Amino acid sequence: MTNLKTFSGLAALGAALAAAPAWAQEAADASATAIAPYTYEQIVEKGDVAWMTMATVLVLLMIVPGLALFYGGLVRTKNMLSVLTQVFAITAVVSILWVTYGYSMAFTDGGAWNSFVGGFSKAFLRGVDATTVVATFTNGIYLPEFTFVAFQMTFACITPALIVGAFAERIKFSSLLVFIILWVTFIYFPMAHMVWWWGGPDFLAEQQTALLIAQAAGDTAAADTAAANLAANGLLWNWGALDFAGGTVVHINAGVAGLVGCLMLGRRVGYGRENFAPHSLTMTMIGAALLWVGWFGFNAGSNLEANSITSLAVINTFVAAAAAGVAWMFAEWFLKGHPSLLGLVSGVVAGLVAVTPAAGFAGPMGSIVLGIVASLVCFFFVAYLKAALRLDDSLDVFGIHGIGGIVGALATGILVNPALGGAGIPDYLSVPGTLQVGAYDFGFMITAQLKAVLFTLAFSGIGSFILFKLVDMLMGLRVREDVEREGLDLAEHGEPAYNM
Amino acid sequence: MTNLKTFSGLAALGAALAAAPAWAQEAADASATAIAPYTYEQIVEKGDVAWMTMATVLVLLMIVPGLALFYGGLVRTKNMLSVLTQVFAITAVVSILWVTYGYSMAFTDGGAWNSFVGGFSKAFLRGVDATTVVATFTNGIYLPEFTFVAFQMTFACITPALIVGAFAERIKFSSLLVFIILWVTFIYFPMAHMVWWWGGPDFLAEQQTALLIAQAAGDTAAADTAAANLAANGLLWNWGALDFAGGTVVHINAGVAGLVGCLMLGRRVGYGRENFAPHSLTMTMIGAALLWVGWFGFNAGSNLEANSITSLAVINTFVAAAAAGVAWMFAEWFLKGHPSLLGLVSGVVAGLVAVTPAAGFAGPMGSIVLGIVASLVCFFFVAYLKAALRLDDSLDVFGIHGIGGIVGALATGILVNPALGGAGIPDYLSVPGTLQVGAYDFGFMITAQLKAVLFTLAFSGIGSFILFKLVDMLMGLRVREDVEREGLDLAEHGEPAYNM
Amino acid sequence: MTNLKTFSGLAALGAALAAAPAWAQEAADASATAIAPYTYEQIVEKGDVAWMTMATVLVLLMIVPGLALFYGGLVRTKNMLSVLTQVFAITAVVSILWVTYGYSMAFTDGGAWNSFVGGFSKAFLRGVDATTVVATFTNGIYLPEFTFVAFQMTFACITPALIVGAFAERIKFSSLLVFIILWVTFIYFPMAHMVWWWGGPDFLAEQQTALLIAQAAGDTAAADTAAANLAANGLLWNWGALDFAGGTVVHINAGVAGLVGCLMLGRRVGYGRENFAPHSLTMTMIGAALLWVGWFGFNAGSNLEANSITSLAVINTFVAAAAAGVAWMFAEWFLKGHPSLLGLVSGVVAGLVAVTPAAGFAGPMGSIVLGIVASLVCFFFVAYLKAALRLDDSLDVFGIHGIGGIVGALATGILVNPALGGAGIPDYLSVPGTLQVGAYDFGFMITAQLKAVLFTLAFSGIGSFILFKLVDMLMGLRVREDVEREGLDLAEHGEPAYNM
Amino acid sequence: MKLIIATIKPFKLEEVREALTTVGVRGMMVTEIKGFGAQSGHTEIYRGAEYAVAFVPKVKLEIVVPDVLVDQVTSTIARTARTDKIGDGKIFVVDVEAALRVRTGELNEDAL
Amino acid sequence: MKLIIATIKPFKLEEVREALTTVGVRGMMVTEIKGFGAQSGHTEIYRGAEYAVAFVPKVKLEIVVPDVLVDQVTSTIARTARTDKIGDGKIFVVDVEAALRVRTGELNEDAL
Amino acid sequence: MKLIIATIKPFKLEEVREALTTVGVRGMMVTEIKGFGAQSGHTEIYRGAEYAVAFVPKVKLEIVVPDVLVDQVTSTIARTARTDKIGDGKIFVVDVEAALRVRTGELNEDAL
Ligand SMILES: Nc1ncnc2c1ncn2[C@@H]1O[C@H](COP(=O)(O)OP(=O)(O)O)[C@@H](O)[C@H]1O
Ligand SMILES: Nc1ncnc2c1ncn2[C@@H]1O[C@H](COP(=O)(O)OP(=O)(O)O)[C@@H](O)[C@H]1O
Ligand SMILES: Nc1ncnc2c1ncn2[C@@H]1O[C@H](COP(=O)(O)OP(=O)(O)O)[C@@H](O)[C@H]1O
Repeated sequence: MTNLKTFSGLAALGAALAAAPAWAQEAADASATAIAPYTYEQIVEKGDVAWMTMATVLVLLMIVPGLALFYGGLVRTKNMLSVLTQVFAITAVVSILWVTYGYSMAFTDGGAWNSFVGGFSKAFLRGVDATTVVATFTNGIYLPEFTFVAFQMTFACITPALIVGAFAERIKFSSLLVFIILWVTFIYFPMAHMVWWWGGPDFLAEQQTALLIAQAAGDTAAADTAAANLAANGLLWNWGALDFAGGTVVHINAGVAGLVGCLMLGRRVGYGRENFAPHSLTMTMIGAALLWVGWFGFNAGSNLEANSITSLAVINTFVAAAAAGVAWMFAEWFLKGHPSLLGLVSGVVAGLVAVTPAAGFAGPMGSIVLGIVASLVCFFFVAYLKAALRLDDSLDVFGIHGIGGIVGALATGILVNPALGGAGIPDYLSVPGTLQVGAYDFGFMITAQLKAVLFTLAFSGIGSFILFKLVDMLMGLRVREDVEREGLDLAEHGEPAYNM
Repeated sequence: MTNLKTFSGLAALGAALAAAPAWAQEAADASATAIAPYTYEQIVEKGDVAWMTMATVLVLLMIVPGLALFYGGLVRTKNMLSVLTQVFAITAVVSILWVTYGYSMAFTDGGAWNSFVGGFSKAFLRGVDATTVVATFTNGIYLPEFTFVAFQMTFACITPALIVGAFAERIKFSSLLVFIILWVTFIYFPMAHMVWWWGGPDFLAEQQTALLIAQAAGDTAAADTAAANLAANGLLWNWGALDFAGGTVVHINAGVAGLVGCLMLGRRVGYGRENFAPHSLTMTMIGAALLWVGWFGFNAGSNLEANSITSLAVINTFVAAAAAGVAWMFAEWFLKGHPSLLGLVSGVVAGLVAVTPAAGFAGPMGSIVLGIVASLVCFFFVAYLKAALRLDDSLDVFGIHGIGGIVGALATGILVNPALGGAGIPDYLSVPGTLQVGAYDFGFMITAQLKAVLFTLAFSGIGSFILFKLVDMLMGLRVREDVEREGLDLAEHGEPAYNM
Repeated sequence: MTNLKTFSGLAALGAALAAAPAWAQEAADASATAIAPYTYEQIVEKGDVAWMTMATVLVLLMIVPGLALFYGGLVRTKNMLSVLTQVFAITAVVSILWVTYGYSMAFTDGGAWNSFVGGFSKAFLRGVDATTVVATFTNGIYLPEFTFVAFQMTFACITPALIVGAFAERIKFSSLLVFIILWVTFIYFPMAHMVWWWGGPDFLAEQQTALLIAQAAGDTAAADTAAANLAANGLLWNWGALDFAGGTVVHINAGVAGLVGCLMLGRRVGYGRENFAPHSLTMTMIGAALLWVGWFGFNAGSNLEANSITSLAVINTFVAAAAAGVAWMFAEWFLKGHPSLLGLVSGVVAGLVAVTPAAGFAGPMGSIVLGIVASLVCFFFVAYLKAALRLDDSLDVFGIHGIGGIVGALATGILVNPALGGAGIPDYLSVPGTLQVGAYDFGFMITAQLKAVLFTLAFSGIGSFILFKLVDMLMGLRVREDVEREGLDLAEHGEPAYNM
Repeated sequence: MKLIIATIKPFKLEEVREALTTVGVRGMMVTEIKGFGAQSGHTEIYRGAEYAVAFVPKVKLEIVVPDVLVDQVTSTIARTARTDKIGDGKIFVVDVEAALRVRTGELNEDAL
Repeated sequence: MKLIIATIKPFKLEEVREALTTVGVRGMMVTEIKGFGAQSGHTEIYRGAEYAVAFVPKVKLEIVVPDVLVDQVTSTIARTARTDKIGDGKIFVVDVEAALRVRTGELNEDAL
Repeated sequence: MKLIIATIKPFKLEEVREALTTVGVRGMMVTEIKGFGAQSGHTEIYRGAEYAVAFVPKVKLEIVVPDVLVDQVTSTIARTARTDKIGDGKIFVVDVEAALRVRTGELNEDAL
């Protein structure tokens, strides 16, 4: 059985154990006589299934109609359908890839490549049935594997859909589809594996206990196996990086891909001269609201259970978004003269992005601070730096998801600190079979988070560049200028959005 | 206690037992000595209540705003409000009929008429209170009856609302209301009874055990009673037809009624000459997305419990819709030159319709295939055959719900086969008190499904014809030509949809 | 631990006990020998957490995009963004106030002021963590406190957002924000405390048992303490007023504040001469539908558990809304000539408002009657009386939430009667540790409800008047006339809603 | 050359356009307008507030034609747009002094 | 007959229409336009991108009247539409050579 | 004074407006219209139903200028709006008899 998400204190500890048998030996000596093999039951609770099913539905609501409308409202009338179609089609295509090979690439053991990517043993969901389960973050509590497959499917769908905002109003639909298929295969599925692949609390307790027993018994071979098992997690997980609901995997990943894309496609015709004003802020408001609503499935669903941490994630997600919205609104009011709706909802989305990696780790007050900081940084980037750089990231994918994701990922390493109201670093190894709060070490945490951020920037940045280049050479990324002038709706999709 | 849905292996078996005491006798002989009366507890689990409550809410979301927008976006501006009002008003009216007599007609024993319709013993929800429960598909697991009443209420509301798309832009509002009241009373409530009325797993186990004991004891009267009880299900249920979430009851039923309606009302003024282009594909996109989102309540809610089959239904519903959307998009791209948004979402809806009867029976790969096939068949009908027949089914109720429902119902009989990844035919009788997977018999299954389809076509087709005729004679079905030209919004409802 | 909502039979009983030790003494004598101190466990069930999390999400869906669109569609194009921004910003601001001091003011013991308001002991959610719980309405069943904080947060957000409809199209955004911050602090948080603050079933059982024991032992000091504890509830709770989901706290409260506001701001420029027709009834329909959908979270979530009463509340909420919609539609058809969509959805909202205090107390048939009555009263007010009074309550906040809330609050006192299919008055004291249905006393109930209504009208009316006056003096409430003509969108927020 | 301004009922647009094509009109400008005239508008009621809308939706055609075509064009419009109900519309004729085709620079009747 | 073309502020439409009715105008065509003139438009900001919108919303009236009514109509419009703020609008007069009522075939002044 | 009526491609509006400002035009009326002409519209397909849309979106400018400016204005429009593709549009000139500025009551050329 397998599971998602980084519990880094434990990761660090696991890695330490694997690397330093001598130290572990000492620890083992103390308690060796008392240790019995770890056994456990796998309990599935209907309350968890009920919640995770709804969380899955909520994430779909974020994508369609949520994200589609949020983006769609921001483009000009003539490109409305193109954005809607892109988001809808990506969701449809990626969900099929997910059940055919994506889930397997993300959530199975990859053998020699396991640090980076899984294998194909569960391709076509082979071996996944109504009886198989996956671990949660609580010892002994499991989730039907189908439930987990469905929930994670929505993450795989939304991430590439986020990217399209960066080069909206100018990409060829056919090229986009090809690019997205390549991108999820070579970037997203591996990233999900690297950050979220681990054995689950019972597996770790079992291996840790086996390690101690083997060391006490002087059985080096068994000790090595157990140590290897303890380290058989994704790369970033082993670094000890924390990412509750996808700050790196989803937001930084998509943000960077968007940045690369908008640079490679170039600016829209008329950039800086023509009026690119949103055609319907009403649609953008609906989209932003549904993103907020659905994000509770995204963040609180990432807890995998329906317990008090689920509700903590709900509160954090609510207030971080609220604080970020208010912060952007006041910043704009003060610096640009008006509190605009677009500013308010942009702030809300920035706050949601930033709180994503922190949702179950920070406390409510920490989340408010995080929301404010992330919002102001994104505001500064989007309202000043972007213009200065003449960057035509049409709908601010990098400015909000990239920047907001980076702020959130780094802040998670700080706000997890119980001294700041955080939940603390999970540690499943000290007392196998229970979840302890590990000691907080600022230097370690911030380094782990920084490494995770930099790795994601590099991996997604370089990988996306190569894939964009490839597709561009193969079939061209951008529509002809007269198509762009007429609008993608008529030219590419043969329909206008409105006949009023 | 009562319950919904057809578990045909069992139905067939039950019927066989009732019809062939001799054969049953033999079976009984073997084990007679060991048999004790079957006893059971009725456990209600809060996780199930939580999920079913959300499923209920999701189905309402499908209707309003979902279906209302999906349809509304497709009509011309001048008829927007008429469609929205029709869908909204039908929901309101039918929900009141449901609690007053509809639930009772669908989900009580109908005495002499029990094969076709229930009785009035629970009219005004008499006898339904906070302590009564209904069976699920798992022995010993029950749902509060209020929960079941609420969930099924939404099915009764959406089915007639689907019909209005077939004759949108030309029906008189008053006549529509009268027609719908008659239609749910004489067509929908009986259909729901015929397909979904059964005793539940414990009741069957109890009666089957009683039958065996009576036979062993040679007590013919008791054996006859038990055999009769085993057969006291709805007509189509006894035929062994499988319908997980309403392929026959909801989609074929509404599709045929729509077909009859559009033929009887005639084509819209200007058909074939004027531009009937959708006034807002944005609204249609929102509607389609909410249909998809809400359909998880519809399909996975039909499992009545929050367990791994719920999640299987979620995955099937997701990928069948996705595959169908992609299939329609590519078919249109290839044959008509453009991948349109309307094509993509039409495919998604066709896939959702087709997977409805199969949602808990098929496997994910089977669902993908089903989605593709259903989508292509619907596409061919809608894009070619419909034009050739000069059929003015305004919003393709028959083309998508009728045709998609038929494909889905037949395919369910194939994809349930465990050899194709299906869940297999449920059998509660071989080992009373447990759910076994029965042997798969292609000939039997496909015949049962075909009979169910044909019966629904005939029953709904003829019944709807009579009711339309009646209403037409009484008060006329269609608005005057100048009203149709001006648009139903101003003429019938006294308002325009937009004052921009 | 703490909890919400008024169970008045019990309140009355508790108050009686506190006030009449002599009478209680007699009662005590009878059973004194057998009484042991009441002990209990605190069980948290995941099914409840799953449902309450979704209920929380549903209430947010009601606000954004629900309420924002419902209101937004009803204003003129030039004021669309202003309404959307107001609703969105209020939600964001109030949620932050809630976690900083609002929750504490509403749901902690207020010491000397406890009848009216709580204290600041939980400011910044101090002392609220993943292990603290709050009582539900069932003995022994608890909810994580985080879950309760999140659910109630959404109530605090929606109530002030409702008010803005009363003076839409003319208020200054900055003044509105200041007013709302004052209003939730001085009106809403205290009202929530007065109606919903109580000790929970186990606390009451514990104190009642302690009282009886103390009385039997003749320990007057202990008896006095226990009696005081039994009476340590909010003011209206102690009056015995029933309010399942917020008829007084939310709807009457907001309705009256709206009325005061629209009187103080004055009529819109052009009132009675210019065409104020809704700019998009499509948006209003979406909003109304999402209000309906989300209201299940609001009403059925107020049950705090996922059980059969949850489903009863779902059914009541569904059919009351449906009946009210149909009633308004027919009244308008008959009296004004057309069945309009706006009439239908206005009725639906009026029915939802009216069923709010009754949702878990009335039966389905009672709810239908309630929906019809409330709808017709609101219709009469809005369609005739309002025009006669030349009241410019732009979006009928008082006409629907105020009037509908009053009808609902009074009717709750009647429909709770088991003889009318109601659930009866809860009584936790007669048999401590269990929930009994108390005897129904019409005179007592209707008096309690009437007192609650009048108190709310007075408290909210006078309080709101003072706050509006204050803000008006400080910074002016209303925009300049040319700003009002140009529209608030461009003048206040610097953007138009549409660039089509 | 003359500019013919005609206001007609919206659903007649397609028919009129086709009829005009057959008499040799090769271009026109079409605008959606609100017409005010003898044909009265409708009354809308929103929660009891009544609005009498004085305007009805119309379509305005503007067509520049050589002098020789004026009669034929006006009579074609008049014939095709007619439903004999109030609000069928009007046709006005205004003199045009010059015309120019942007793409080619052609002038006057050559530009039409 | 003359065609009077007037552009006014949108919120003045109802008032102007009523005033014109009282001086005997029985029909007109109303179009929503974007006006460009001395009255400057507003500036919109979207996430830092600024757009100065050069145009302001205006309403254009086109009214054909018999020659005798021209002065009265223009002065009525001028009086009613006036707010003394920049952007109140303009009135232009163009000669009309012929008019026709589609429904009846009436010509020229009878057609108005 | 003359009324210059020009129909151009929508995306040229901003460019034309700027060019006209430099030659002294201080006001105009802009209307979104549907143009019918040699430039053919597109075909839309909805679930198999095909609609050939005869009209293409255009923008119509109406500018009243003193006689002396007519040539300069028309040639400026013609130059700026030109893309050498079909559908670039037309310019028509109509005589204006009178003009009035509502705000000030100024007449004729002073009113422009
Ligand atoms: N005779 C005409 N009268 C009025 N407007 C015309 C006329 N002919 C063309 N137009 C307008 O000019 C636009 C461009 O004309 P078109 O024939 O498509 O191309 P081109 O400008 O290249 O000749 C049309 O869309 C229409 O709006
Ligand atoms: N004097 C006028 N000047 C300009 N347009 C007019 C005039 N009179 C009528 N119209 C236009 O003609 C349309 C039809 O006129 P109306 O009086 O309603 O009916 P009819 O065409 O049958 O006389 C009006 O809606 C308006 O657009
Ligand atoms: N030369 C012109 N030709 C056509 N319309 C004009 C002209 N000048 C101004 N207008 C119209 O008149 C409106 C008002 O003009 P503007 O210069 O803003 O203010 P004022 O009316 O106070 O002079 C403009 O928005 C435009 O629609």
